[in-house]
Amino acid sequence: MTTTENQTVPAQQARGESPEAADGKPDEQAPDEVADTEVIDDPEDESDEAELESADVHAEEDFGAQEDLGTRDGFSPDDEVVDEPDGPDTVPLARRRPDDRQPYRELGLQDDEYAKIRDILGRRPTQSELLMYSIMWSEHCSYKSSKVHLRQFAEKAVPSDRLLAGIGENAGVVKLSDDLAVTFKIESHNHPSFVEPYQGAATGVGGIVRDILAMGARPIAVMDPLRFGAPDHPDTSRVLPGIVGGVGGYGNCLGLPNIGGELVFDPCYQGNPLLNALCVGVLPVGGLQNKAATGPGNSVILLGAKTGRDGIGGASVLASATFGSGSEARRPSVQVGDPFAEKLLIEVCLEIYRADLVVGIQDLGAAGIACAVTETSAAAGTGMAINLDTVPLREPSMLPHEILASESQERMLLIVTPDKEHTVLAIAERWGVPATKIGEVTDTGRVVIEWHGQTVVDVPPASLADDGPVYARPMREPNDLPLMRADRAETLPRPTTGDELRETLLKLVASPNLCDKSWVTEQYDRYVLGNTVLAQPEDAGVLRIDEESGLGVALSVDGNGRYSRLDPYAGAQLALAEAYRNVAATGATPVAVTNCLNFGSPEDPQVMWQFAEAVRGLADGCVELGIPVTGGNVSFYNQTGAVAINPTPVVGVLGILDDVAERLPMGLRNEGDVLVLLGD
Amino acid sequence: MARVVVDVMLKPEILDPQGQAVANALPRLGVSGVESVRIGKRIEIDFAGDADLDRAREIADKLLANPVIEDFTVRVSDGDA
Amino acid sequence: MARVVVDVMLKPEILDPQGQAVANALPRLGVSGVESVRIGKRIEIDFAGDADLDRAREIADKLLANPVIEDFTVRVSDGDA
Amino acid sequence: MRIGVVTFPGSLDDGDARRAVRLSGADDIALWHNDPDLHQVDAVILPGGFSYGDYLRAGAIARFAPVMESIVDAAGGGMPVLGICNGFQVLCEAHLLPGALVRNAHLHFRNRDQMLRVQSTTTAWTMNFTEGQEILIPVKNGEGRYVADEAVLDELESSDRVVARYVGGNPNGSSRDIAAIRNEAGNVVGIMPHPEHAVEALTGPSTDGMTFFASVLAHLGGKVGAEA
Ligand SMILES: Nc1ncnc2c1ncn2[C@@H]1O[C@H](COP(=O)(O)OP(=O)(O)O)[C@@H](O)[C@H]1O
Repeated sequence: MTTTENQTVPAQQARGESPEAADGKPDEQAPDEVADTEVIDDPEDESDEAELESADVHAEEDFGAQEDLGTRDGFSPDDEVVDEPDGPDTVPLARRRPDDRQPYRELGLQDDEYAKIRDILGRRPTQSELLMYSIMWSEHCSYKSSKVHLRQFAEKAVPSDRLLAGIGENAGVVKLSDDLAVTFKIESHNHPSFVEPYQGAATGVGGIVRDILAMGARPIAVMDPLRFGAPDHPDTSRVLPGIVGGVGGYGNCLGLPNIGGELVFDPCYQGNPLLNALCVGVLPVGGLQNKAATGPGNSVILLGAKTGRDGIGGASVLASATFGSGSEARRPSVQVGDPFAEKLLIEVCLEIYRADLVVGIQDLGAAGIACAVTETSAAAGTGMAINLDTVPLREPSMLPHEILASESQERMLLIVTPDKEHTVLAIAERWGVPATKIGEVTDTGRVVIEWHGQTVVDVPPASLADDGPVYARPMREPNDLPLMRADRAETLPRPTTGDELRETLLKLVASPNLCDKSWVTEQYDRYVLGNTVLAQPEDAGVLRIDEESGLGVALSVDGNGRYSRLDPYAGAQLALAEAYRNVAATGATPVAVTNCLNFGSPEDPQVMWQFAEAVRGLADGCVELGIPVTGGNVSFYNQTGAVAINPTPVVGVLGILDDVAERLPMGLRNEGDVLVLLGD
Repeated sequence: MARVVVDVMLKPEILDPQGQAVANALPRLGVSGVESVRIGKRIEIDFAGDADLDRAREIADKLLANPVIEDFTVRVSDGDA
Repeated sequence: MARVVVDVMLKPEILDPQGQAVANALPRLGVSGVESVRIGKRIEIDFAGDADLDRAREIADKLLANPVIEDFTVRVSDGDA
Repeated sequence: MRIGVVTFPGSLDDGDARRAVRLSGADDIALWHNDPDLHQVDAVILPGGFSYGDYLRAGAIARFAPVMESIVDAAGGGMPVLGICNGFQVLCEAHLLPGALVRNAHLHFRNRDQMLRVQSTTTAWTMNFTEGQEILIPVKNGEGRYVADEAVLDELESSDRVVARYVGGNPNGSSRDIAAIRNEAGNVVGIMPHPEHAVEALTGPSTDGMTFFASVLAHLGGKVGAEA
């Protein structure tokens, strides 16, 4: 649907609870084939179970609330049905005209999903509500196909006393010392980067940076694992310079050093390049922020750029489907990044954190305001009253559903107590960043949104944020796998003479996947902030965090789609092992894992099998190494027509160095040093 | 020799950070009364022979503008600039 | 509302690598007969009231163009683009 | 000794410049773009970054910041001013230095460790170098190609105002390999590469950048001594 992928994994989703499960209802989509595969093994330890139980209670509460709503909001058949001219759909209208045809399929919702929405609301959704559900319940916002697998990360996670926040938050947070913590995460922005490489990549970096910022951290570095098609394909010369330019253009302008990444060419990425971006940030241990909109009466403040018609693909479906105006040009689903605005946004947020002025904060990514207001109120179990007329717009003619779904970049949602509102607005003003109160936290348990004096949205927020559909999709080992596996490397001719060896070596050195990467890395600033201890061409980036003690972190991102194609379970573990080794080789102790899972369509059972295997492999590998997965991102539908990319789990590992002065660079240092080969 | 001018502007609904930065700077120069500033590209293509509008259009479409976010116009230079 | 267009081009003696890059790419698109390509900026200034050419010229001179490297022209938009 | 570092919205290397100042033994004073008060500093650094996003033209908007009026005045009175990268661009836009910095000839942002030859040691910021000394400091810019008309370039050369040149490859297509220039008096210097990123062995390719900061302290110390 929408092409933005910077969403977060709500706690419940990542743990894999689903309302269906809590309710004891069988999953309607339960596939026959899933039974044949041994995907979901659940070695739950006691602490995890406790967590699950409390979450179940939460889910039940939500259901109770929904039943009440049913009666409260149920439309009465006696209501007068009035034909009104085309215009924004309102809640009263939805009650009066229950049978309006709605373009839910065009918005990507299934019949049963639409029925569930009507059930939750006790009426048909308004246009705005329909759009909100369609986006929030989409694959990339709701993780509906991946949830059941991702919960292994939490279930199998080895306990760690360093973890201040794990899966379910915007990003995992790792304690470095009594005072300092770091947070890091990878995200994808694959599809937009194909459509408009420069802006797609730029806004991909912008999105992950805001995730890190939302945790209370100052972003301090980025990394960019990239995948492209064949180097000599004409379209690669459009996509590659654009993506690299966008990563550099945005990151450099934000003042974030780029400390590593990957550059891989393979024809399978021709129509579907991968732009994954990692950001790492540092925060005081006591400065962790969260997204819960607690405290009825608190102000809801929109901070940052004006809202425009960016990335609202869904809104254009509504426009053409319900207003029947075929003339309405399809809105571009591409957003343009403004790194300068983001730089200012960062400074404002950090100043606000330092003065302890916010109760809750959330970045705006996919589904913009719709997502931020429902996620923040769902996280707190509160409600919200929002007035869309107060939202600063780039185009005054925007309709309510467009305002709600807009993916305009460089915005944050703040929850602030009324006594601090003035100070927050003053700080924003000092940096020249727009900040506007758009509503209040309420105790109603409903998000109610008004536009031009009419109620256009009235929903229980958890139904969008947490209680989306969950699928255990059918899975099947790819047909061609046995054949591929039978075609073993041992059967290839080996170089036997010196000349042949020379030939092989030259071939390797010249191959685009192994050759010098400086054409790319030179476009990135690795010096800014003055704490980069290692960056390219090293295997891991190393950052100094504390100038006095020398405390620092090492980071590496790795992945290998070809290995994963042959064996996704082992492929994910190899990616993990490589990143772990790269970090360890600097002298750092690896402590935490993030990941970005780039796969084809989850509706293809063979892709779903690859996905399940990769997740299982990564989760098991983390148990083996004794470090937890703290967060990540799933990107499905990476395919051209029916052909999926190689399954590409990209794994990031973070390690700690007590003193970065002790780091080990990879170059040979002194003449006479002894070389030792470790392992086999 | 003939000159064709291609103007490439961001579509009206697309954010223009450059224009915005300039608009915000104007009050500091003592300039008021400006409602908005948009910044795009002006491209001058000099043909050896006659001005070839179709060719220029093709160049604009393939190389100079990304139709996803930008609109362009093509015209023979009338010496306006 | 009235629109003034400011066109800013690099002075002819200053190398325009962007224009050159486009010119060099043309043969690959099968386009020949282009002698040169220059890329500059087109800036649209919308005034709340009447188009104020003097004011626009002042803005261009102080801010939009750097006279060391660029020339500019200012005109009221005739809807040409 | 008090050395001010200006923060414009979009400045990025301001913290690094302040660190370098501290490491040189001076007090680092943060100056704010909107505040014309220079807070009794003895010298000013305009740091690297993308002031105001550098969207129109690098340095074009920053030139109009209130702090710049004070700096232009102070520079006229002999105060040492160093513009690094974006700061160099601002100095040119503010006409404290001649010429302009335009888009790199290869059209890309480029970050590499760069050899420079110091040509002029008669400036407040380079007096501790020896003439012809080769140093290694990072360069990183997208609009770092120095241009000026031939007459200006000739004049810069003949009056010893080319402070440093790129050696071992020109990273951006700068005219006559120019990496840094000075004004006539020698108190104002603009440099494209980043001395503040070469002040610690741990994080930089060398510590050659330190000499710029040591120079200005020597210059100021000498002046204070002379006045006393
Ligand atoms: N897209 C990229 N962004 C930033 N750094 C990159 C990127 N691609 C490669 N690098 C860096 O270039 C260096 C060489 O990369 P690579 O050859 O992939 O290393 P290796 O094969 O040893 O993992 C590494 O330091 C890596 O982090």
